[in-house]
Amino acid sequence: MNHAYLDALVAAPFATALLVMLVGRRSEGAGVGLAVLGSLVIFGWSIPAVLEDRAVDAVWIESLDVHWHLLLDGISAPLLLLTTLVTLCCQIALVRHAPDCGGRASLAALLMLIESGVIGAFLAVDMVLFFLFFEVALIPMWFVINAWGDQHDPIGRRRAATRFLVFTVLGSALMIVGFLIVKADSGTFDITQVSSASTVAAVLVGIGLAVKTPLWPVHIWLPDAHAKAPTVGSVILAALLLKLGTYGFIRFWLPLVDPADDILPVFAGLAVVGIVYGALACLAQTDLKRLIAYSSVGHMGFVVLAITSYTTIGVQAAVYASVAHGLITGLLFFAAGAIKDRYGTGDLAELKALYGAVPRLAGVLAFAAMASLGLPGLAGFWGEMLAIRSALFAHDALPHDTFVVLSVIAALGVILTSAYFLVMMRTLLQGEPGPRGSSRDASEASQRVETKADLHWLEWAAWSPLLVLTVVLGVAPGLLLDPVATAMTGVLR
Amino acid sequence: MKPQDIDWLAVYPPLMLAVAALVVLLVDAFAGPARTRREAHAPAILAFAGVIAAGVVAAQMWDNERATFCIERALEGPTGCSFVVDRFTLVFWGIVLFGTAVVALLGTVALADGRTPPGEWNFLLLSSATGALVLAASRDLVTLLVALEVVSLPAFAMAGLRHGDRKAAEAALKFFLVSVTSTAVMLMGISLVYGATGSVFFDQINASLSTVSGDLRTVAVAGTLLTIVGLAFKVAAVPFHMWVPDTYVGAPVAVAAYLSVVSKAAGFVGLMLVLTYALPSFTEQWSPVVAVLAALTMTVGNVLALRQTHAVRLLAWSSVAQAGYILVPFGAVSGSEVGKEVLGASIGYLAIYAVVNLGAFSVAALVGTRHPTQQLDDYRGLVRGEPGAGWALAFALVALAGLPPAVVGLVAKVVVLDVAAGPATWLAVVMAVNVAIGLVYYARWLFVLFTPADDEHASRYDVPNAVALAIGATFTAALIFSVFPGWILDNAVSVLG
Amino acid sequence: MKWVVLTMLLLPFATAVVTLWAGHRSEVATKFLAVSGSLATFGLACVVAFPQLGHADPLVVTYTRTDSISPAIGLAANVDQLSAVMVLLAASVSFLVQLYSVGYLHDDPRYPSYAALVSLFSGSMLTVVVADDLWMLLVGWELMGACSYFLIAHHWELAEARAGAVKAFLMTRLADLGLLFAILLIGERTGSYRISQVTTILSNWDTSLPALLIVIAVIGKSAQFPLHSWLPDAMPGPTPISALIHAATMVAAGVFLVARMYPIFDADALTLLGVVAAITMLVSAFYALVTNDLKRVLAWSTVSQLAYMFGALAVGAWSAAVLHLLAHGAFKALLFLGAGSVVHAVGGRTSMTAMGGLRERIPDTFVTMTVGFGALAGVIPLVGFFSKDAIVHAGFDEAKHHEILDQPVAWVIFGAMVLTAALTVAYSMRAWLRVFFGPVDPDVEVHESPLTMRVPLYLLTAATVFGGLVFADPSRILGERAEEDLFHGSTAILMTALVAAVAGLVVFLWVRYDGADPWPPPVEELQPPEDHIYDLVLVRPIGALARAVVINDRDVVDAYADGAGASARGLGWVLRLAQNGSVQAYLMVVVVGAAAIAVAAGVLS
Amino acid sequence: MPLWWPLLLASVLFAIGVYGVLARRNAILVLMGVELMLNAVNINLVAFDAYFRDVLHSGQTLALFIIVIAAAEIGLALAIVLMVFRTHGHIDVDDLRELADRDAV
Amino acid sequence: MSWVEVVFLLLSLVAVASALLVVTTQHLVHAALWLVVTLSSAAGIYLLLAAEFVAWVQILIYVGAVVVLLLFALMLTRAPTGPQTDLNVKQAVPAAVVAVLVAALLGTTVIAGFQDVHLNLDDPLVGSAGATGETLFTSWVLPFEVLSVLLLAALVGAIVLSKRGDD
Repeated sequence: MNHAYLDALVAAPFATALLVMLVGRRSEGAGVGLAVLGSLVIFGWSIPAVLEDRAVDAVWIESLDVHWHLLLDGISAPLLLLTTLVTLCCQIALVRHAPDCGGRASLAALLMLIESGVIGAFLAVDMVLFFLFFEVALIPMWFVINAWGDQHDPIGRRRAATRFLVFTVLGSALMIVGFLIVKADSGTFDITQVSSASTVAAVLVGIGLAVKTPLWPVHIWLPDAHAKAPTVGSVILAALLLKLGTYGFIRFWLPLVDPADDILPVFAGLAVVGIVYGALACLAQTDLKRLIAYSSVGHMGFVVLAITSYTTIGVQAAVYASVAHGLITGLLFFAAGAIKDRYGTGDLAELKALYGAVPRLAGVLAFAAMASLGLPGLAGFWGEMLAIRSALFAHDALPHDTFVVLSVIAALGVILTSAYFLVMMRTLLQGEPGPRGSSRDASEASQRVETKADLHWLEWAAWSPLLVLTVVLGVAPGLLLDPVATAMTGVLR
Repeated sequence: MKPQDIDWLAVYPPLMLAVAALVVLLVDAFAGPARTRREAHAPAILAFAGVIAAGVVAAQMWDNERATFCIERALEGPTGCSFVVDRFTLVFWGIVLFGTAVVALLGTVALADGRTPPGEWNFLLLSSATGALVLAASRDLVTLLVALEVVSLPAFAMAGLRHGDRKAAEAALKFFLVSVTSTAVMLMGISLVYGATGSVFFDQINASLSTVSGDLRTVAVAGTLLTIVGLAFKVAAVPFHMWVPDTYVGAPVAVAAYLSVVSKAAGFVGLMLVLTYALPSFTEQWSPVVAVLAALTMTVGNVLALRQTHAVRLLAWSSVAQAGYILVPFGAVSGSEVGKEVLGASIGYLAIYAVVNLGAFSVAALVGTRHPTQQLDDYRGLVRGEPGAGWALAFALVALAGLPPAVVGLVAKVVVLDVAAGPATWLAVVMAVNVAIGLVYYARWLFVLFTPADDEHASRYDVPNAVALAIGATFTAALIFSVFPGWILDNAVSVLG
Repeated sequence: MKWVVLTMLLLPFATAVVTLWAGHRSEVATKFLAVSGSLATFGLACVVAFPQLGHADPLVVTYTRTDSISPAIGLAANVDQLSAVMVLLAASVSFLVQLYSVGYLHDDPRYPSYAALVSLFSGSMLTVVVADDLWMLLVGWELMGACSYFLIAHHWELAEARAGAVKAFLMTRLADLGLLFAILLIGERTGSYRISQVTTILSNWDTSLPALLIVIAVIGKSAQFPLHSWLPDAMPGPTPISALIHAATMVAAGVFLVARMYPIFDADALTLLGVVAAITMLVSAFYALVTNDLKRVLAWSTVSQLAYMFGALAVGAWSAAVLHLLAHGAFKALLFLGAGSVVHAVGGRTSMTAMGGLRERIPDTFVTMTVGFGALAGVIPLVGFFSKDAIVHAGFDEAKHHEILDQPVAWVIFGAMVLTAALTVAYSMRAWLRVFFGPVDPDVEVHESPLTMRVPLYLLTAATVFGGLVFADPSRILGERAEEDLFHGSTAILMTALVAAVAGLVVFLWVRYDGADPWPPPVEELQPPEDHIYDLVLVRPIGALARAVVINDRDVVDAYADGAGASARGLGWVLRLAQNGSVQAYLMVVVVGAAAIAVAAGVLS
Repeated sequence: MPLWWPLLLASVLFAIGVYGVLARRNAILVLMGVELMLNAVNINLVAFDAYFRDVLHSGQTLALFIIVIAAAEIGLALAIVLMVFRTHGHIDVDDLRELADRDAV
Repeated sequence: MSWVEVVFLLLSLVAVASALLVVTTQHLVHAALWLVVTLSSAAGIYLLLAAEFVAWVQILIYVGAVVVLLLFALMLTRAPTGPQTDLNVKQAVPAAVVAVLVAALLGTTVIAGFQDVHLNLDDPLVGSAGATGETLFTSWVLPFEVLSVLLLAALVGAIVLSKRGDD
């Protein structure tokens, strides 16, 4: 049963993808419908994941000692549910929103492929298997950006897609080198049996994951990729693919790291630089999607900071913040995409007073922004609060003063985060309804903010799970914190 | 010294290829010019049959090692055998025979222009393949050298066989000149090795090399490294790679496929034989050199492939880069023995590379029937217009790049990195960076395949059966190995027992 | 009772959701839901609060706990006397504001979101006051900030509303970090986040740093120096919101927090609090004196009065501070709602230059606001008189005996209190005179407010007039924590004299200058100079830094990515030059390569 | 006779051959350079064979094979050269540059 | 110095000199003729080094066949009989430098490696054509057979390449 359960989690999206691709050749609509149905079934199938821990372990490539080893525990289960849910939301979103360039069913199929890879990566505990699933999502995502991305800027989207691909592959290639060194030292690819590794290995794995997460200064692929990707692509990228990095840090990096080494403080420092840097970059952004993208750099900085504290609370914080970021940033990107659909642009200089033009959509965006800036009572708060807490009281072997300073800077980053979201809301949602700027052609400018159709029920359907969960997780943090603590028993030195 | 007893079963496969070559030549000579397409394909079918038959015979030997043409030396030292069929040999025979079969199939397209005589072309192909088989079984420098020449000489002719083709002629001449020069350098190396050890048999060379010292050691090392040169030329390692793009582009696509797989495999088998059996005591000397060659090779191959718009030239540079990856394990050897994981990694990678690269070339050959210019833009809409070929090429490119869903390519890279990580971590890191660079051009091509063509009909092809078979075989093999990568890798690692 | 408390907490949130949902479906239903929801909340608040007044044991209940992190985070309530009175204050003012808003915003299309936010606001405040778990408190604390942000920006067409909202949110949130770190330290040092436990196990842990951090948080939330300027800037929000923020929720929460956590405050924290309070009360009173805008005058007066409460807390007058908070809640709500009525009457303008001579035109508003101003100025026997009197007396006591603070500090605080009392009278009189007396502007069409707006005024007037009765026996509501006797005749006489003197002076000036503004501001609308400093040292550098980061990302970080790509391509270009087709060039490379390898042989062997 | 005499001769001849290969434009002259290199190798092999008194005559045998291979190579090479001559009208190897890497972007 | 050594030195001198002429002469045909001299000198050296069989094969195949082939090729490519000035590439100087370098490297290596070793040419050497032939057909029969494939392939290749495309 366990065997079938986990295998099916990986295989079902893959099979759905193939089916959708086949059906989609005949009828796009039927293909997307099938994708919705499939992702709904997979989501349903994934719900029992919270009930018990499960594992599968079989030899896969004997000569390399690679095992088909999947493990579902308190760390992977929340991320698994996030994956199936967000994919479902994206598929629903696709029902209403047909990309300009067509190929909706193919897009749906690619999303299912990505889901397959992401689920596999969240379940794998064999290092090579993780690496493999890690890579599975790349090519489909690259296609998603390259083919369905910003239709106004073919060169830019190709550049963004390629940069995404190259950066990620470079990172994961370094990561696998690190894994292989671990294997050479400890004789196994099974991370649950690894308790130490050489510094080189830890650094290489860390760099690889840092690219994916992304950590400053290797975040540079992210703004472009997010900004140019289609809406569902941005959602998947931010909500799921970035989590591969943070999950990797938790599952595959922490066991390799010696807290007495200098690695943790260095990564913590980079994370904090990322927090401040991302926030500052957001303050000066003029494009909504780029802004949200940079906000991810900051949020992921909190996650990594939490992980580098080398404490169970840190890991709890990291998982929490990861899931919360998945929900909230997914919502932000959905809203940004909806705005772009309606007005054809995400340029903050061209849009304003959306409270008046599309009040519900604007309200959702405001809600998501509030959640993202870490308002207590919403999901975004607990992860970042606990991250600061874990850094303030980091592991004993870590330099205490350094981490205190880092946690204070990170907390100031929270203020900067609030600042840029408020600035964004001020320019985008508020403002005089009249035309902005005198030089701009008045009729064109006023068209920009004309009242458009507010949220469609399908959009509500796609977004409401994220909305509801954002509140639920904000009110009941225990839902996520408890299982992680159980799973972390005995992992840290 | 008594006349040798010859183990005939062991020599059957090369012998069968040689006989098949003769049969092809004779049939062609007596049958007269072909009148139909079927008749024109007859030599290819014969060659294909010969290869299959040789393969069947070879498969009989998987579980029992055979050695023949041995020298019995009454006095001292190990017994030298010139011809050994063990798993190492058989894995290479597999690669060579598979490659030859596919190239024979592709030849039907390449020769369809009527300017290339199919009988002679297939004869030369089989002759060259015979040399490759002997090469894999050889265990002394003399046989190795002769076999290497048997691989090369027919290949020169194959490259230039298209009558009146300026580019083919130029390609053949360049290939020839670089090849013979490299061979001369290699021979100088062999002569020095012989001078330092007094033998040409691998095991005897190994035995005496481990005892030489002083200035004679310098001679031995110089000989060793110069010997590698000729083989490095064959595998197209930098800096002996420069003929590769010119020759691949100038020669028919089928010949390029042959050079990039079978001929390259022959180079690698020679290299592996020499390094593993003859020179293991000099690992400290050759391993760093191989490591540098590997790093240079993959880097040069990849950065030069970045800008290419010509599909075959891109594949040429890609094959240079891939050769770099295959060399990596040998750049990470330490101690006085080449471990089985080193050998297994290189062989495994080579085998996988052979399959997917042949897949890519098969589709390139097909596209070449309509677009001899072989520009990347000619591949637009291939997935939609010709799904079989399109998906096969897409899969092959993804495998060459080393990404899922082409697990086979990814696992191959992991296996190679596995050997390097630790003993030569810097090399592993260089390779990791190169994998990322390589991705750029594979991805570029890949995207073209999925971009809709301006004219839907432009991407429809009249696919000959032979090419369909070649594409199907390589694609199927790649798919199967993607699901069960262990089938290839486990066996590759087992070659040293 | 456990579940009544929870219901009381959840009801405003439910009201908010339902109101929002009803939104544009039915105007009447929305209004009904909003008002009845807050009325029900008020009813529950009475049920919860009244049993806790006087000498009752605190009601401490736990709903859930998350044990997987240590110390555990939980959902827990703790209703003691302080909470009880705060619950009453918050719930009642919220109800009155909701009621008032029905009239005030009768044709505003954004009423649904407004009403929902008001409900949310009161729910957040209730969460803060009954929370036992510090994290729960923080949740309510910051939710209030968010609600105030949205409500201040209610008129988001106005640039100053947008700016004021952002400023309010950022300043308070910056200070909230103090609370965050205080909570973290408290949890780490005591092993608990429960207020009921933290405040009772004092001997074991060092409370100094957390107390200082809480002071920082309070400075932001209650708009104390140097984070005081957001409160007047929040005035573009609808006037009822100002009443809510100033009287019962947001800024009152700061005073409440200090009162709640009072046991952990040591001399250091109280000194900081006292000094900040002294500076704030004076500075803001001066600003109130020279401000033209009626609502801004009231806002500055709030800042000043809050500082009064902090001053009281600093000198140890806990119950005086709490009672002043209650008193202030009543009369400040009255003043703001009255001001709303005035603004409503003169067609939405808030500057006092647009007012004048209104006493006959809006008599109800005139009477009620007069009571409010009187209470603010400390006129006997209004409620403000008693509470201020108690505070000033406590200040004098501390200055004489310096039991908590250093003596100079205590004297400074006391001096500031007296001076502020005088200034308060002055600006109250000035505002009162300018609004209701003086020349009438005949062009302005003035009309009295509707009943829904007047009823809250009457109720609050009653509270302001009769609230002083509480001082007869404070222990009836605050239990044993109340000082025995809060009324001191000597201070009362002195203070009354002071009030009379200053009031007389103002009236004299008013008559002398023929009804002209006795303290005309130097500019039409005064912007505190501190704002320029913030702009100079914070806002601009951060803006510049942000632009620098973007440039850096594009030209440096991006450059390494681009550079890597370009150099790979460049390398390809260079190497391609060698690929010139000349076979002899190729051969040269072969031979040189071989020679290099041979040389390597010499080196390696 | 010291062994290094013939070895030095071989080295010099080899180098001369290298020069011929690198410096000559006419394809046939380039081939002559290759022949010189091969002959140098043969001198080495024969000298070593004599030095070792190799009972298997490995050196001599290899030298013989090299001679035969060289002959075969020359035969094929001349065919290729003729082909180049037919298609290009000259056999100047330095002037055969149609396949240079030019079409890249 | 024995007569063998004297003859060897003389032959060496001739070989080197003629080889230099091969790569420097301005006449194509002269180059072929000088190559004959070089190859013949080499054959002489083989004889001195007791490689009788190799020497005769050298004469037969190289001098007899290869050079004739080369001359044929020269004729077929319509090589002018007079001197030509453009026989060398422009980069002849670097080529010369490389060649000198190669000579120096190889020379020093072998001299250093074998400086104390002497060839004993006085004892009877088993270098007769018969002895060599016997080992060829006993010990080296495999490469010999493989060589036949090579020769056949080269032959067919040469023929098919030389054929005109139109037949």
